[in-house]
Parts: sequence; C-alpha cells; structure tokens
Amino acid sequence: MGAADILSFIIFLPAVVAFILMISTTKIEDVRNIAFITTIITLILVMKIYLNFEPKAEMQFVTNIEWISSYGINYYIGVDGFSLTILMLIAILIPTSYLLLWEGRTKGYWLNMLLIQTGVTGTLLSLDIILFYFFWETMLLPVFLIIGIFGSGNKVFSTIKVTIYTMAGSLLMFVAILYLGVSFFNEYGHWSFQYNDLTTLTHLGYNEKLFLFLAFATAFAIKIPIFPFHTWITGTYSDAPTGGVFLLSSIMAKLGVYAVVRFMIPFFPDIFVEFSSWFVFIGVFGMIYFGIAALMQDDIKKMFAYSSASHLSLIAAGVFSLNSYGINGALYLIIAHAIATGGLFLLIGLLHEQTGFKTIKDLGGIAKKAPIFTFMFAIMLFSNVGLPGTNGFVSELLIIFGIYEFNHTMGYISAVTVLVAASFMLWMFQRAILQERVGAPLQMRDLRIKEIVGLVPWVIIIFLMGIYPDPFIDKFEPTVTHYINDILKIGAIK
Amino acid sequence: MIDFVFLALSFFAVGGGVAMLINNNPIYCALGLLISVLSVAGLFALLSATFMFMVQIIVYAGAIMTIILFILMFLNIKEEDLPHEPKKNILITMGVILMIPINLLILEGVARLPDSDMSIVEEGFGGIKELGMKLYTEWLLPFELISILLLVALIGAVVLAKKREKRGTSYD
Amino acid sequence: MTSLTGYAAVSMILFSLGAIGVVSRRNVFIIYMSIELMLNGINLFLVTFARYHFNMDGQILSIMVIAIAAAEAAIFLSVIILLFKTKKSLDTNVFTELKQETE
Amino acid sequence: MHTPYLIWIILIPLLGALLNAGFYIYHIKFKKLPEKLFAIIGTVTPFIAFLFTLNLFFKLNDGSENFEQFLFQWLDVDNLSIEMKLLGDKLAIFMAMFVTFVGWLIHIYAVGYMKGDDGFGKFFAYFNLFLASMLILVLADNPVILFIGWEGVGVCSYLLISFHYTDGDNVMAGNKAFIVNRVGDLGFILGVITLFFALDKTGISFGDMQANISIASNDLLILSGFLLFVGAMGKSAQVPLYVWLPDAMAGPTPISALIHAATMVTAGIYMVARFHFLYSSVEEIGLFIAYIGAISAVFAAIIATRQQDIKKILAYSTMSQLGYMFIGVGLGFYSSGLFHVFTHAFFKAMLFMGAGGVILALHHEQNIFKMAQHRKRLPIISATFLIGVIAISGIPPFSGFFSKDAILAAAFQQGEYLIWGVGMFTAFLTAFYMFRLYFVVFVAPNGHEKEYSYTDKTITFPLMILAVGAIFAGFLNFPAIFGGSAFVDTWLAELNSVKLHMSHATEYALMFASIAVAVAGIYVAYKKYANYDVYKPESEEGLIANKFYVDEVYDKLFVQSIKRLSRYFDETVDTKYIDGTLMLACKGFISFGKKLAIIQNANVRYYAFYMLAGISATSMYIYITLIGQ
Repeated sequence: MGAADILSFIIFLPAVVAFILMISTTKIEDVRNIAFITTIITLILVMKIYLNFEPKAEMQFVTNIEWISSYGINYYIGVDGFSLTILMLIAILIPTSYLLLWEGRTKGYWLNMLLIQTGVTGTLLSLDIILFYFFWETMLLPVFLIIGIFGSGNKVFSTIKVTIYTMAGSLLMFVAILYLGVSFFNEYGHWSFQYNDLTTLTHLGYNEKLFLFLAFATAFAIKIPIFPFHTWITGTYSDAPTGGVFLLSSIMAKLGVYAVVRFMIPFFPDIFVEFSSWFVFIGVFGMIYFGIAALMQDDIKKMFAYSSASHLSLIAAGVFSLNSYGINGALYLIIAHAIATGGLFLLIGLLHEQTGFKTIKDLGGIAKKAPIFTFMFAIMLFSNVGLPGTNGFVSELLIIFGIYEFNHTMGYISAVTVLVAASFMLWMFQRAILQERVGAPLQMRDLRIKEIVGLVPWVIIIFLMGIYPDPFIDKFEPTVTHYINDILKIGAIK
Repeated sequence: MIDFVFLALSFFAVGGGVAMLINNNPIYCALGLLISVLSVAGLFALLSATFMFMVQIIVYAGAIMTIILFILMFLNIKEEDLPHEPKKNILITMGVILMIPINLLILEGVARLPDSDMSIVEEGFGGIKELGMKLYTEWLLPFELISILLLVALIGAVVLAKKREKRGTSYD
Repeated sequence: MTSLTGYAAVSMILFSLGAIGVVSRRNVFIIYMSIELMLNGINLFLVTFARYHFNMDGQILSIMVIAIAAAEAAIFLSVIILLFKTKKSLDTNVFTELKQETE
Repeated sequence: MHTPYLIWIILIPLLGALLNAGFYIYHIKFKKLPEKLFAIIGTVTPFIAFLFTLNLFFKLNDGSENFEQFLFQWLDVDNLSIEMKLLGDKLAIFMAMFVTFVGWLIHIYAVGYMKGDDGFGKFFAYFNLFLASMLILVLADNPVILFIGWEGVGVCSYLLISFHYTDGDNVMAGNKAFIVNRVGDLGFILGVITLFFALDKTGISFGDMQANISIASNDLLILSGFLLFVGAMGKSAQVPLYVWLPDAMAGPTPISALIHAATMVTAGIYMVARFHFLYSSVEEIGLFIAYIGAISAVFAAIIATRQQDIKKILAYSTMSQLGYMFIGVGLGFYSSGLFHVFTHAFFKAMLFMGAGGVILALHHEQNIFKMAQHRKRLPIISATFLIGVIAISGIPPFSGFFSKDAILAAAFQQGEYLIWGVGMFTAFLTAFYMFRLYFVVFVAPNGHEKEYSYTDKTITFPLMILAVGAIFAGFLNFPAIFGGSAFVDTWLAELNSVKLHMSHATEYALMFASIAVAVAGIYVAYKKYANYDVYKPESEEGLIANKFYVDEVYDKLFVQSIKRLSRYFDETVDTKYIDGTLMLACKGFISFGKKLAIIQNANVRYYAFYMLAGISATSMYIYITLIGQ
C-alpha cells in the first residue's frame, strides 16, 4: 500500500467495516469492539500520515483517478496543512469518544457512527468538488438516522428540521458547483471539477461570481452555523443522542469553516476580500448574540448549542479577517473547540443518562458524588472559556489579534469573547454541577477507568496545545501563508 | 363471409365487454367477460393464430374463468356485500370521454400504416409446430423466466391464502 | 372490413372498456375482470400485428402475456380472498390502509 | 544573564500542585492518605522556591546582570513572535521574593486552618498552583506569558473562593470574582494588542516594547495604557471593578490572606510597574491612575467604617491600601508603591491570619459584634493583631508608616494636593476603622460565653514571623532623612520616572501631619469602641453600611439587563422572528401539501384515473398536432 492509498483507506475503512458488520453479526459487544478497533486503525494510519507530512503548502498524498470520466469528475483526494490538522483531530476524537459511549448503545448506533466517520473524512479530504459534495451529503444521512432513531424529545421534528435546513443550503451549493463546472467547460472545452482547475476560471462576470459566492456561503453558513441561519441548532443539539451531538458539534460544524477556506477563498478571492468585513461583522455579532442568548437557557445541551454557535461565529470571523493571525487562530480554535465542546457534550450525555435530567434547575450536587467527572468537566469548561494554559486561549488570542488587524473597532468588540463564554459557563457550572441540589440527591456514578482513559488524551492535548502551541501551528502555518500570499493577494488584484 | 364472421365476433367481444362494464352482479360480469374472451379467441382464429386460439380458450375460458366463478361462489357474495355505486354512470361517461383521444390517436396511427393482406394463412403460420420451434429456440430464456414467474405466483398464492396463525407474528 | 384498422379498432375498444372499468367501478372483482379485458385487447393487438407483419414474435409475446395473466389471476384472486375475509367487502374505497391520517 | 534557575522557581510549586492533585485523586478514588503528606508537599515546595529566589536576590544584590531564561518559542505567527521566556530583573525578583516568602508562611498557616477538611489535599493543590501562577506572572518576559499567570491566579482564586462549593453563595462569589476579573482581562488583552500594533508589530517582549516605545503615537499609548489599567483595576480591586473583593471573603481565610492581601491583588500594581516605560511616557494616564487610586482608597475606607464582618473590613481595608499603591505608581514613584505592596503583604497577611485564628477559635463566627475580649484568651493572636493594626494605621516605626508616608509625600511633592488631602483623610479613616475592629474584637467587655477551640501551632508560628516583618520591614527602605539607605528605592531606582526631592523641613512636617491624623483616628475609635456594649450592635442600615448600594446598582444595571436581553434574544428574536419566519414558510408548505393530499386518497382507482387523464391529455395533444400536419 503506497502512502497515497492510505488516505483512501482511512476514508473507506469505517464504511466497509460498517457494511460487513451490518450483514454479519448482531452481538452488540462484537459490533462495538470491532468499530472501536476500526477507529484505532484509522488513528494509527492518520498518525503515520501526520508524521510523514512535510510542513509545506502544497497538497500531499494525492490520489487522482478518473471516476466519471465523461464529465471530468475525478476521485481526487489529498491533504495539506489545513485538512491534516482536522484529520488528526477527527482520528483522535472518535475512538476516544467511543470509550465514553461504551455502554448501552445498539448496533445501529455504532454502524451510523462509523458511516459518519467515512462521511466526514471524505468531505475533509476530497479535492474534487463533486466528490466533496458527494461526501458532504453522505455525512448527513447517518446523522439523520442517528438523531431520528436514537434521539430524545421532539426528535422527529428536529431531524427533519436539520435535514431540510442543510439540504436547502446544499442544493444552492450544488447549483453553484454545476454552474462552475459548465463555465469551466465553456472556457476550456473540457470538463473538470477539480478545485485547482476551477480556480483558473477567468470569464466569470462580477454578478455571476457574487451569486455563486452567496450560494456557497449560504450552504456553509447553515452548516457552521452563522447568524441568522442558526435556528436548527438548539433543537437538534438538544434532541440528538450523545454521539450524534458530539459529532455534529465538534466535527461537522468545523467542516463548514474548512470548506470556506478550502473552496471559497480560492474560487472567489476578490469577492471574498470585498465582503469580508460584512462576514467579520456577522461573526462578531453572532459571537456576542449567541453568547447572550445562551445565558438564560435551562437545557444544558441548548446552552452548549448556543455556546458552540458563539465560538463558531468567532472562528468564522477569524477566517474572514484574512490575515495570518486570524486564520491560524481560527484553525487553532477549530481544534480547541472541537475537543472542549466535544468533551462537554459527551460528559453531559453521561450526566443525562445517569440522572435523567439535562435541565439546570433539576441538577445539582454532582461534584460531591462524582469528583473526577467534575474535574474533567471543569477542564473542558476552562478550555472552552479560553483560559491561558489551555488551547482555547491561544486561539482566541490569535483571533482577536487577527480581527484587530483587520479592523480596530471590530477587534475591540471581538475581545468580549473572553467575557461572554465565562459568564454563562461558570453560572451553569455552579448551578448544575457544584451546588447542592434542592430535594433528594441524584443518582450519579463517577467516571469509570475506561472513560477516564478516553478523556485523558483530550486533556493532554488541551494543555499541550495551550502551553506549547508552536509545533502545532507550524504544521499548518505554511498552508495559511500560502493561502494568504499566493491566493488571496493575487486573487484580489485579479 | 369472413367479414361477417369478423363483424359477429367483434360484436360479441365488445358486447361482452360492455355487459361486464355495466352489470352490478359479478356473476353476470363474469359471463360477459367469458363471452368477450371467447369472441377474441375466434378473432385469433381469423388471424391464423391457431395455437393462440387454443390457448385463449383453454387458459382464459377454461382456467381463469373457472377460477373466477369458483371464487365467486366460494366467497358466497350476497347482494349487500356488493359496493354501492351511485355515480357509476357518470364515471363511465367520463371514462369514455377520456378514452376517446387515446383511441383516436392510436387508430389514426394504425390507419396511416400501409395496407396489407390479412387473409387466413393455411399452412406454416401460427400453428403449434412453428410457434413451438420459435419458443424453444429464440425465446427460450424468456420462456424459462415465465415458468419461474408462474412458480413464484403459485407459491405466492398458496402463502397468501393460507391460514394465519396469529396477527402480527407473520411478518417477523 | 377484415383490415388492420378493423382489428385494431376492436382491440382498442376492448382495451378502453377495460380501462373504463378499472377507473369507474368499485367492485374489486369487476376491476380484476376489467384488467383481464385490457389484457385481451392487448393480445388481440399483438396477434393482429403478428399477422400483419407475418412474424410470429407477436404471438409469442401474447403467449407470455397470457402466462402473466394467469400468474396475476392466481395472486389477485388470493388477495381478493384475503381482503374479503378481513374487510367483509369488495368495495375498493374501503381498502385505504396506506392512507395517512391527516388532522 | 542566562540562568537555568528561573524556571525552577515556578516549576517547584507547580510540581507540588501536580503531586498534591495526583495524591488527592488517589485519596478520593482509592485509599485515604494522611493529611501530613499533603501538608509536607504543600509547604516545602514554596519554601524551596523561596530559597531559590533568595539566592538570585543576593546575586543581583552583588551586582549581577538581570537574569533571563529562554525556554522555548511559544508562538510564531507572522510578526507575532512570543517566546516562553522568563525575566528575573530587580523588580521581578523583589516581587517574587516576598510572594514566595509570605506565600510560604500562609501555606504553613493553612495546614492548621484547614485541618480536618475533606478537601485538604485539593486545597493545597490549588494553593501551590496559585503560587506557581503568581510566579509565572511575576517572572514573565512578555505580556502574553504574564497574562497566563494573570489568568492562572484568577482561576485559582475562583477555585479557592468557591472551595466549599456545595454552598451556592460561595460559588456565586467565585463566579463574581472571576467574571469581574475577566472584565479587567478584556482590558488587558486589548491593551496588549493595541500596544503591539501601535508599536508597528516590532515585538512583544517587555524589552522590545520599551526599546520601541517612541514609535507609537501618543493617542494609542494613552488608549493602551488605559486598557491595561482596566486590567489592573479588575485584578487589584479598584473602583469601579472592586465589587468582587468583599464577596471573595467567602473562601477560607488562608485564601483571603494569600490572594486578597499578599499576592494576587498586588498583581495589578506589579503590572503597572512592569509597563512603567509606557506609563512614564504618557503622564495623563498616570495621573488618571493616581486619581482612581485615591478614589478607591477613600471609598473603601468609608465603607470599612461601618462593616460588621471581620473579613469584609479587612477586604475593604485591602482595597483602600491598594488605592495608596496606585497613587504611588500612578505618580511615577514605582518604588514607593511597590514598597507599600511589600509592607502591606506582611501586615495584611498577618491581620487576615489573625482574623482567621479568631474565626476558627469561635467556630466560624465572623460578625465582630458577636465576638469580644479575646485579648486574654488568645494572647498571641491578640498581640500580633495589634501590631498589624498599628502598622496599617501608620504609626512609626512600624512598617506601614514608612511606605504610606513615602506615597503621601510623593503626592504632595507632585503638587497633587487633592490626592494628598484624600490620602490624609483616608489615613485617618484607616486608623479609625482598624482600631474600631481591634477594640470591638479584643478589648470591649465580653458578653459572650463561647467555647474556644484549640489554636494550632501552625497558626501562631507564621503570625509571629509576620509580626516581626510587620514591625521591621519598614527599615528596609529607611528614608535617607533618618540616615537610612533607602534600600528599596535604590533597588528599584530604574523604574522611577520621578525622584523625591524635598526639603527636610517639609518632609518632617508631612510625617508629623500623617502621624497626627493616625493618632486622631485611633483616639476617636478608642472613645467610641473601647468600652462598646456589644449587645447593641450597630445598625445595618444607611448608605455606608450598605456599601453605597453599588452591588445592587451593578446587579440592576448589568446582570438583570443582560438576563433580560438573553431572554429577549432567545424567546423573541430567535424563536419568534427568525425561526418564526421559517416555520411560517414551512407551515405554508404543509398546508399546501395538505390541500394537494386530497387527491392522494389511497384509492388506487383514482390514481389510475389521474394516469388515464394524463395519457388522454397527451394523446389529445399529439393527435391534434398529427392532424394539423
């Protein structure tokens, strides 16, 4: 197996395993163990990629073979500093999250988890935009099932809402993709949907570009979500099962940001530059808006849905600030937020399963019963709040630097992020976890060894990335610089 | 002579169909259908399809019609079991109106075809031998598939009609 | 009279009668018989054109149709028996199990 | 000079924290461990750190260069190159020395105070972590690393204030401390960023910034100076961000002593001193700082006169003293301000610990009117407390006198007579409320029969050491006027932008004035409280006793309005407007769909009919076109 094939292997292994498991066995323990081993194998392979990766700007481990040759659609995958970092993140988060989901899931749950993994890695690594679209939609199907079948509360409504919401965006994107492909055909006389080919389009008029840009932007804004395309998150996050909400919040939402960087910047650099101030404004506004809206939520999952949205808006603002600080910081926050929010959602899932409550007013007195749980919870919380020493701080600092350089006033406003998250998080922490409950104490066991083992890597990453961020930044910094210097600046002049 | 036979057969075929269409009682309908089917068999004979003529009589008039009548009697359908059809005539009229354009179109198309001899062929067309030769050489695979289909239908009919043990368990 | 058009007209009329029966009658039995009538019309068409082209493929097709009609008869009639057993009715308007209840 | 020492000053307490945390987890998860283990780890590590610092101090004193230690490249993006580098210049070592020393004593004290608490090990883990963060803050070479320590102490203070977390009020106090501090942090970060960009991204270490300070425009310097000072306001509890400090007294007493007296609250002053190059180049902001300091000093002193909770009185007193320090640094007399930090650390820590001893002896009673005449029962605490009270009131030769007087003299010399007057008035109030406290608690006739708890040696030992410090620390900066060497002034001379130069006559006059004011305060307190009948406690009504209703105003102004805004966003904007619009569209589709669903009546005949109609229409069309040909 050549180095380039590893990527394909990483993408399809979970799906293949899922199909084999689907027809072969019904014992839940077997399914779970095999699924876990599968994710561990992917982790090892990704590690190998990570170590062999050279910190350069161009695509590495590229596979490019024809798929639908009559329309120039290729199976074209590869990895650069951006995707590598997120790939590593996915590879680490998923197996460890399995350890926290270990008990009480059904076979379908595990299979869907595996399928989601294929979807997200495929989306992450595809460089042909049709292939990207294919995976982008593939990723939605298992999510649809996992929320609809294993969710709680008003799950059917939430499922349909999230699906239609996302589909609406995807449809716009699909039209834009086809438009780009046809324009390419008109200009060069042959079909191609590879992202680096599409960036060479020159005949597009300003209005065409603007509409295409908006179509892409809508699709990604819904996924991220950016104000005002966010109303699906509260219901979905609240009703989705633990694993689903974990994947949604910590990985899928990030792919929206990733797609912005991967496709929108190279395709429409000039439009991007022109509209960036609007997007930075919306990002900063959303960050504050969601932060304030989170304050009075009683459902913890809803609160974290808003909190997620708040952070993601900040990430978006960082990306749109178009300078090295902002984009590096946004990428860093993608990782930091994935770990912190993912961990928090998993822990809340545990809490919900144990006590039967997820509303703050019904909870309390958890710290006394489950000190280790509280400890882990607090670390994730602090990372989310962006305390120095955790990775959240580094990223928020960089993003504020970036936005400040972009626009001083925006920079001043964006710094409010250090306040916003802290206020509602700590308040929630006090009422739900620390302080004594009114009424009978709740049933709650502490974390098991397995679960602690699952969370320890996350804690280590949080602190390692917080205390010594340079090596991590170095992996993707050349790509960012390449984007800014070669694509954005040249594109903006064009 | 041939014309007369053709006209008579056509009249009976159509008349049987109409009878089937307007009668309320299934037994009369079945009889109307029987007449129609037999007349069509006659038309087959006029078209030199001797084997088809036999098959039509044996399968339709013999087998299918018998089953229909048998089941009608088996179910012991009473007058009150029959559906009440107050708007039957209006619906039939509408159906006729709907069908007229289709008929017109097809007949217009057929009429534009060049005329050809339609007289009875005595030898070497439509007999058992010729048809059998064709069926077992050129059309072997479809023929076998049809036989499998019939087998499936046979088993399916048995499974459907057999007695259920308990409600709800049969689908597991 | 025994021209192509004549045969075609007869077969079309038979087919039309069947189709009208399917859409206008509510008795399941009569619907079934109407379908048989439609098949007859089609068979006649096939055989007519077999003669017209002097090619027996049309006849073979109509044999197939008859075979399928036989298979269909077996299934359809057993379904009718089942339906009549459960619903005690032959009215198609009663057989609307798949309808979604709208509020 | 590169030295590998520096990191160990931080690492050793950090190691203590990690060890304690590890053992504590083991303790709760598996087997109970003896308190002694935690106590030893907890107390030995600060002492080692202190010894290291002392060693460096002597080296510096012998004329060594500034120490520095480059650890690793922390971050390198574009022009922003942040190094994880420690700097041990005179200021840092001076600060680190008394932080480790006082910190060490408070650790010892905590062993006695926390005895028997469930979270003994956890407490020491937090404590050591706090010390490590404080040392990061002190030894940092650039503001970002400083900020790591800055936030580290903030977190530790949050954790320690809400140490007894089962009571919601404690956690609320911790939250308040954390969030108000975060408001300050917001200012700090923005200040650093503004400064960084104002200096054209030339570098972010203190050295680089100092070297390039001339690049920046004056406006931006004022802005960044102001923003940085907002950070200091939060951390050092100045008006208007002081509200967290009194509430923070919810934590156990050693915490109050360590965090809110000796170390954390002084971080703001330290930070301003660190940015002395910035503040000395923009005088406006320095004056602003001095005024904020003066306002805080007098404001807190006024509130303190009517408080009844022993720890709250001390908390307001701390805030008031911090105001003095800001007057000093704001006017450019960094050494005087820092000297006051130094002496204050001794006597205030001692006062807190004495108060803690009383509280512990009386089974967690904190109202001063419910405790009386401890002089006989608690002789050591009583004596040391008296020393502390005298020191803070500014009676020579106790340490507080020298440091406070230097600040007031500085204000006088700079011509800021208003600040000087406010300072003098505050000195009067300070003497008054401190002696009020002393008289009510230790002297007034006892009416309560209370059972006393045994006072641990670990409590009295640090008290005595600190008492020595409180008496003699002042001589470390013995003014030249008395023939002293003014050691601290010379040590920190490089920071000062202004020098004290006044005639001896004025200086004597000022000293006399401040002594007279202090004595007057003591006299008033004596008159009123020496024989106070504790059965008639003072009323808790009135503007001052209610702390000028600042908490209530803040609550109405910020907390409630944000809560209302939050509800508005969630319920009205999100649910009604945005989602409502979408759902309206969805409902439109649904009702349209329902109308269409009428033709889908599950009756196959109808479907056949539609099909036939379709075919018929198509045929009709084709037929007509066919005929037309």
